[in-house]
Amino acid sequence: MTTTIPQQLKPKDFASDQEVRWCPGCGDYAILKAIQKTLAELEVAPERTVFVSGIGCSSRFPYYMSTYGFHTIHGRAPGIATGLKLANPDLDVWVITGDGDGLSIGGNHLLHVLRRNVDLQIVLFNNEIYGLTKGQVSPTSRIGTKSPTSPQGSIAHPLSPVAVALGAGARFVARAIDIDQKHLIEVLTAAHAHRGASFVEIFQNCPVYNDDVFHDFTDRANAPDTQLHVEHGKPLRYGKDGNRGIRLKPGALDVEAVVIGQNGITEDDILVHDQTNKTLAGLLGTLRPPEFPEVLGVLYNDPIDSYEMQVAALGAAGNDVSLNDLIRKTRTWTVA
Amino acid sequence: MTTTIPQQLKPKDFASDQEVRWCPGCGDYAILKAIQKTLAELEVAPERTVFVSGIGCSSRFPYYMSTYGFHTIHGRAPGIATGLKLANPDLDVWVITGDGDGLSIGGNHLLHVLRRNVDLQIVLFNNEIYGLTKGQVSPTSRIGTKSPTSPQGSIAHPLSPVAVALGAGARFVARAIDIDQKHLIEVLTAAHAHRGASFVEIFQNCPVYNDDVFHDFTDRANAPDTQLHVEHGKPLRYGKDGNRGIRLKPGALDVEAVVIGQNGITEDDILVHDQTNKTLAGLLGTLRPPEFPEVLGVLYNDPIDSYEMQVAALGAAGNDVSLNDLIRKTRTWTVA
Amino acid sequence: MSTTVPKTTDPSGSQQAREIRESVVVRFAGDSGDGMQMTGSQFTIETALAGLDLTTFPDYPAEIRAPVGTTFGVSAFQIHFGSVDVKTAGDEVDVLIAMNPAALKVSLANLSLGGTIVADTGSFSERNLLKAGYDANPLEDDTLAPYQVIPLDITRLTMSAVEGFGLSKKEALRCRNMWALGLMLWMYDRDLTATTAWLTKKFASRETLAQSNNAALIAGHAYGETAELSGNLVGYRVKDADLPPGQYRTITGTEAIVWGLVSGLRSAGLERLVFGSYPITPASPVLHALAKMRELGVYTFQAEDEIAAICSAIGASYGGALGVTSSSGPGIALKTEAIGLAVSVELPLVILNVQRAGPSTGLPTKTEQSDLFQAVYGRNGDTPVAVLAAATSIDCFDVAREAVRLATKYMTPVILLSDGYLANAAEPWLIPDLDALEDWPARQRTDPEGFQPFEHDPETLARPWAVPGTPGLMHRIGGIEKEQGSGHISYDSANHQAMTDLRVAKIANIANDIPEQDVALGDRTGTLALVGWGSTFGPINKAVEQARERGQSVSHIHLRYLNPFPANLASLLDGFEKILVPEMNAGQLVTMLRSRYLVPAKGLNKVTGQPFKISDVASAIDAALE
Amino acid sequence: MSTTVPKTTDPSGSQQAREIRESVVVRFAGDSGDGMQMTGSQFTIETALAGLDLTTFPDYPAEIRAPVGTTFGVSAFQIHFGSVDVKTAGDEVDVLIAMNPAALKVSLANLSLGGTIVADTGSFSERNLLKAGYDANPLEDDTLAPYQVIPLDITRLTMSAVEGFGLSKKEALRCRNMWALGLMLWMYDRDLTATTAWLTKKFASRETLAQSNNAALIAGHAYGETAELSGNLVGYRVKDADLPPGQYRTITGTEAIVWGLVSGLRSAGLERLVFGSYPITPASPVLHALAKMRELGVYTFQAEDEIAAICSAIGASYGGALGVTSSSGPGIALKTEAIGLAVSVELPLVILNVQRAGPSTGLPTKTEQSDLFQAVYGRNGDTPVAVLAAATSIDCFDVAREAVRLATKYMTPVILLSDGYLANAAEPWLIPDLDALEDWPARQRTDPEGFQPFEHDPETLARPWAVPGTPGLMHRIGGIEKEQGSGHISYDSANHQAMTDLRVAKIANIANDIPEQDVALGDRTGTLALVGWGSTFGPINKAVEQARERGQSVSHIHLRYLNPFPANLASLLDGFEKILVPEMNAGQLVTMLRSRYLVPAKGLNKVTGQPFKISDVASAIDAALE
Ligand SMILES: Cc1ncc(C[n+]2csc(CCOP(=O)(O)OP(=O)(O)O)c2C)c(N)n1
Ligand SMILES: Cc1ncc(C[n+]2csc(CCOP(=O)(O)OP(=O)(O)O)c2C)c(N)n1
Ligand code: SF4
Ligand code: SF4
Ligand SMILES: [Mg+2]
Ligand SMILES: [Mg+2]
Repeated sequence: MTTTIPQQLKPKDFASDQEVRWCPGCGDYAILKAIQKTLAELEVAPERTVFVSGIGCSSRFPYYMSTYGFHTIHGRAPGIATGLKLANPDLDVWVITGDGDGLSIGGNHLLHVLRRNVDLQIVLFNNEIYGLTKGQVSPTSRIGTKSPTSPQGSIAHPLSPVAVALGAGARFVARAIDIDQKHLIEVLTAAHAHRGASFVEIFQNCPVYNDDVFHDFTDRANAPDTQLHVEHGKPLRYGKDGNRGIRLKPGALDVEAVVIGQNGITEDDILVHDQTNKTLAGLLGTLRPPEFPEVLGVLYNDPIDSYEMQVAALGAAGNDVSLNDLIRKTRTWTVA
Repeated sequence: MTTTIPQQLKPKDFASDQEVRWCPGCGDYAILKAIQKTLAELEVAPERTVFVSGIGCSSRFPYYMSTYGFHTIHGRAPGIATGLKLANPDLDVWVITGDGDGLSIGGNHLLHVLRRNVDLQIVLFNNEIYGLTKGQVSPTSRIGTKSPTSPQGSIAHPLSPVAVALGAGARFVARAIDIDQKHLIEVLTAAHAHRGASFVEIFQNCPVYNDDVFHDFTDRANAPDTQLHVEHGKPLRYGKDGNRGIRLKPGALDVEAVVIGQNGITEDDILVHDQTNKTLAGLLGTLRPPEFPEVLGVLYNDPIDSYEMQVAALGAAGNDVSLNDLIRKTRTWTVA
Repeated sequence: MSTTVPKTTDPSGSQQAREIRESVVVRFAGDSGDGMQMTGSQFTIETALAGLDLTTFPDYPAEIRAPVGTTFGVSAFQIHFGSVDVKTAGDEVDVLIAMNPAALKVSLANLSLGGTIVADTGSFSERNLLKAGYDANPLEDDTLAPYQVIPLDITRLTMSAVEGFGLSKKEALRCRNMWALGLMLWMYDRDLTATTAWLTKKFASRETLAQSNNAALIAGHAYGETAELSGNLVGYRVKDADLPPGQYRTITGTEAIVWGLVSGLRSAGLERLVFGSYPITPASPVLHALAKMRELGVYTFQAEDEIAAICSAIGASYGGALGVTSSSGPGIALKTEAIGLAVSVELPLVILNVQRAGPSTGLPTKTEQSDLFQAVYGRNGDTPVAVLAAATSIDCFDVAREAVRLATKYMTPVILLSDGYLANAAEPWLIPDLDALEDWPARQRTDPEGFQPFEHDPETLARPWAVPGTPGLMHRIGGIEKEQGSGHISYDSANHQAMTDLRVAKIANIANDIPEQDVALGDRTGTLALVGWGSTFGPINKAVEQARERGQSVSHIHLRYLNPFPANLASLLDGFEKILVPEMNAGQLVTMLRSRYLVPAKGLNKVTGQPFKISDVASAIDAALE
Repeated sequence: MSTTVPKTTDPSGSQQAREIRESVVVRFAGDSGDGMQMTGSQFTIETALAGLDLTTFPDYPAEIRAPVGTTFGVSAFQIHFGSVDVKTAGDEVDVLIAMNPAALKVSLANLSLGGTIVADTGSFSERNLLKAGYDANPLEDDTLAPYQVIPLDITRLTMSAVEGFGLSKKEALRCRNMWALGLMLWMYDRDLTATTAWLTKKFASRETLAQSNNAALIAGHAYGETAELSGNLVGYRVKDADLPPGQYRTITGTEAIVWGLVSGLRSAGLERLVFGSYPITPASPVLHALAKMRELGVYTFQAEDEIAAICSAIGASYGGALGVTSSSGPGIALKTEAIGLAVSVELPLVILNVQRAGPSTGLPTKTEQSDLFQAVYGRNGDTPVAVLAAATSIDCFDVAREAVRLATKYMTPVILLSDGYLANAAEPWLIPDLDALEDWPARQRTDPEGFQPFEHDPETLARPWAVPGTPGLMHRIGGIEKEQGSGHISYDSANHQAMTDLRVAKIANIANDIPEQDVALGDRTGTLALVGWGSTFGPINKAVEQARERGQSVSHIHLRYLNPFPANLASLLDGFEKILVPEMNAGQLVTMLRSRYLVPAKGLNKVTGQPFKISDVASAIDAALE
């Protein structure tokens, strides 16, 4: 396929002509901006780019992009996206989903698209609530969350999107915050570069139904002490003064938060991030403030052949295959 | 509820009058026997015991028990079982499922019943194939598995039931082999004792469509070297001579197989099984022969309040609640 | 909190001059943030307290919180009230309160020619006009020539009324709705007492807000009185309706379903109702309401999807509780496989479908009744279930009870059809004595003697409800065909025929246990019968009433039972020369009637996401009788 | 591998004495392990090679591998062959080969009075009799008095025939089926050459097995010859049928669907067919067959469930490939929400339903046609799709092609109904020249000029197929209602009405693009019309043929198009006084015909998991004409 990019597109060139209809202050706006910027920076061809979504506030996303877009049905975007890539593996396909869309009704499809490693960027907007249907608890809502369906507080234990993705066998798992544009774009860029299914959880604020549920680590004032941005090969350090870090708990399969210079801890004690260590990714995914920082960035990135590559390896259509021959490749007889 | 057990029931008292219709040599027979034995040993009341299953060879299970039983539809047993427990939390409910039923069409329900921690014993018969529909690959089938739907060999990466269960937040995860009756009964007994959702994967041989797919560790001759039976608080040792074991890889979040007496390894180096360490459970679940033994037994067991307990804590029906009063607890007016 | 309404209001001083109206439709429209729902509800209460009949319909925006001032952010509340039987939310709006240009813009289509517009000129800024898509100010050109426009700077009037309470500008502006309410209460000669009391309670923790809102309310009311005296405004009087005496409340279809289910649970003598559901517009509010009813034995379960939701309900019924599930069209689609299971294992189950406009995601916030085919025919195999539909918000109560009765008596799934209109529309309801309603205790088997799980009662054709936990009744059930009697798996040909016949006969037999079909209005024979179902009741009934007043030979037949049809429906239809079936779909009941009775029924079909207007039906009657 | 069949077989020596038969039904029945399917297939080949018309039907056990000797482990293969047009697998069995007591037991019900039983006495051990549930040996009491029993110790005869090949006992016993085949080939005067060649090829890697099986085959054949000479056995002769000349193969419904789809793909000029499916009986074999066709551009995808399966097909069609999905009733139920999406976004999609007996899990291995309602009505909203059904195994080819044509031309889902009977039944097929079939290239939009994603072609009412990857056509689609033309989300009332009308009209309009309905047999007017659809074609057609021979005024109308109906169907039905609709369900097409045409059609309904017998239909014809 030949694609001509007549001129370099700007982020706004990736915006469609449709009025954006999220609530004022919704975190989705920031994500929209970040994705438009990412696409512009990556210089992708809009006609080869497709956004496929389910149903939810987050899933309205495709309408606001000037690329191809398919707003499908609740939870089913992964199936649609898989079929699309089987029809045309050359397309660059993003799946946009929410915590309800992707982990409640669509949990199974997420599981399977990840295990199959279909080459997609799967972006889950996690606001820990059902926005579109007016504020019911979602599978990521915390115990005790009050909502129309849990007036006494939610009792079901929340799922960790990262744990689910790793449990499904995902090969790329990352995490970012809606309002941290720079970091979000870095993460999305890494996700795009990964061949195979890339899973990105974005903490997204829903000011209407679950305002500031992430404030313990998204609050900018405390961010240095409550966020740890991982980088492959770099020590797991954070803190206003850069002297805090994560180290292996001696003799145990566990980690702990430490301060360099305290209790004899030195720089060398700090664990170095290895994005190919799944056990580490799993552990980092469970750390929560205040005891730990919230760990953000590419937790796991260990690519293997994508589904598309495997499918292609099974062979393609032969140009010279005659149906007339093939249909006769069985016991036949001729009546004279 | 008062329950009278007139006399101690024997395993065969838990067998129904229906002719068992699995293929000769199917691993399901051994599991049936083990469960009947377990129930007899536990002296459960048959009228309080219910087996709920989906669809598959494995899911025919309830028909062969003299307890209550519900053979439902494909993949949906967890939903039915949850409703059943909401109706009557006193029932002792087992969910029987297969790798297709529980991890393909029913994957999402499994995820959610585990995260909710509904007090059920969920037993997944994993034969890494669809038995009932004549041998297609399942989500646990290995890459390269040839089947009617994968004539060139399967390309999708298999799910690990243990990884999925842990990813979902399961609080009890165990593994056993169909033909190892003694160990299987131990595991089932522990699952039964656990309040909350207990997940048990049983490696089950399907001689017709996937014969001996587990032979690398189920082969009795090599079992001591290829199986490690974990016990909480006991070192992770195995091997014909009992001198093999698992230790932490120094300085890394990983484990390795070692031999006591070689390379300076002593008994003290061997990791002690901690069934409350989820990271350890996750790692043990990934170990595979020949480099490692297959780890069997209760990998993880860290109980918290069950769904039923949480539901009960929200309050019960009041005997003295008057509908007539309640329906008038709003703005009313009287026309004279 | 109950107030007694005197049977007649004595006209006081100024009222004597007022114009008399039989019924009026008022629509409060503003931005989502303008508090129109609250305003409308409060106007409703005052209207109800005055002894009028009424129907209300809130019209929410599809968006959660659309940007301020946009047309898609308009939230409206419509009330139709009168001294006569009020059965619809009104064909056309008589009085429109437009709190901003966008509200004016989207509401004009439904305003009657010559209708009144009260517009807050203070909000008609250039910016707001632009957002609403107006090039020029419609208050200043002849756009509104066909209407009576009352331009009032409600913004300024409110600001000055609340001056001195120390409110922020935002808080002060939020009182505009109370000013408007005060004016409308004056216009229809209503009391303010209840509203003042309500404000006090509502803002109990912030007294200033209570006081300032009340000040705005009074200011609006006072403005009316002054303007009336000066001849600038006209007040109206609507006499009270002749409502039967007793205690009333307003009730929406959602509330009526909830109370009907809970009351049905009691009548069936069951302890638990397990409600497995998954949120979806417009069905979720039923789940929300039931979630607060644990003390009545209600256990709600927000499942991971609609399939798990219905399965939990089936599991609950298996366990001896009343299993109920709810959704709207797309979610019901997902439940159809499991409905088949419930039919096959013969367990009670109530399935509520609050219909919305389709196909697919369609128009989630708009009403339609296009899931009748799905309810009656939408399953694999020969899989009959009972199907009922509610006619009005109040009717939802009875129909929900009836669904529980049939499900438990016949051991069958029952589909209960409501829709987005009924869910939200409110009516005044003469509250029945719930303790005096008929009981029909569900029978659960306990006797092991001769127990056969699939032996059917000769009268009801129901199998015994044998619940896990019961000693001596252990048995296995499943979705594979079962041998009659034993319930064992059976691949036998004759047995499958017999079981299929039994399932068909069981549902058909319900026709003998339901009331004979009567006309809702008119004679039992005549030229034309309008046959309806569901929420079209109001407009059809009114249109027939009006036609009959004009001397047309037309009757209204309204079906609550859609499967099976009442036993006498054939003969009733026989009495009419023509049959017209108005439906908010492309023609579903009409198809069923034609196939069943071979009557040349014709459809009157409207699929706009909006209820029928009385005039839509009236024109169709005229055309049919031509 | 092709063999030429001489137009007439010259009767040779012994054949002259043979009794002549027009058509015969033979049933091979034995344990699952006895190789009955293979035996039957080979008998079929020899029969086809002899120039006869035939229909075969394999009858597998529901269990995967039931315990040896049990009735539920019986596997049978039935073949109906004749010199005349053979259209069913046969009402009754003329000759039953029973390889063990269980096989005898389950097959007796269908054996004609006076029919022949060849029983292997060697397998009638006490143990086997017990397993089959016989108290006494039926060969030794008068159980079989109504039949002609030929007891033969096939076990012993086989053992001695293969002596000397050094086989294990198990291997030797496995040759019993070849002995029985040899005998039957003798009985119907068939050649052994093809079978010998096939054995050689099959056991190419184990020559002893080839030789021993061949020895058993020859021994069985020789046994017949000897016994005939001694007068103990009679041979028959069935003349060849007058089949049109050309190259033939046998084809099952499954195979015909597969080839129809692939051929349709070519005719549509598309490169890829994406087949998203999830295994389910009896639909899986289509997936299995397509999984081997990558070289033809077929991409199969075994999804995690039926929902993902159909979604992958929709995604593929969106991406410009031909999206196809398949299942059976319970799986189709799960797809209904997504079918609604495909209707709403107007994408091509073929949905294959290989029906099985329901409701719920039902009888997965038995046939039924009870998913017609589901196909036509089984969705939320007003959501019309095209529905086609195949009449015979061969017809599956044409119908599959037609489904592809309609889906791509009209941008619509098309439901294709087959069933468990058709899937497995085989017929001889005069292979068409696939390159000579009509092409109807699908049009995909590439021109950005004036592109509007929801602008509909005035003739077909199809929207443009604009595929991601195409420069300049970027647009967004979804399941929310779309504005006509632009495709933007639209909550507008009039637009929703227009779009609903358009969707209805688009499907209705297909009636103008399909052949006029003709009678399948008989006059175009008369007393009685039998109207059928799907796999009931054979028995209805034969029953009508026989009735007409008896002088009854009856015609056969067979519908391929179930939605929309052919445009002239009304007038065709008008020509008959009575209409009878035989269906393997509780009355579905009959309901549709009654509502559409207001004709007093009556149903003839059979729900036993078994196809109609010609005699079932014949009696109903008699009753209708009484
Ligand atoms: C089959 C079906 N069931 C339910 C719904 C209703 N529904 C729409 S969005 C949604 C939840 C959305 O939550 P999430 O994915 O977290 O998205 P958010 O709105 O929070 O961005 C639900 C339940 C639907 N549209 N379709
Ligand atoms: C809705 C639906 N889809 C598909 C099927 C067909 N089906 C029955 S069992 C099965 C797979 C069973 O595999 P597994 O759970 O591994 O059980 P096993 O037979 O191997 O024990 C499938 C696909 C069905 N019964 N229902
Ligand atoms: S409801 Fe929440 S998530 Fe949805 S648009 Fe509004 S703020 Fe955003
Ligand atoms: S097919 Fe496999 S799993 Fe099923 S009964 Fe037979 S041996 Fe067991
Ligand atoms: Mg959300
Ligand atoms: Mg399996």
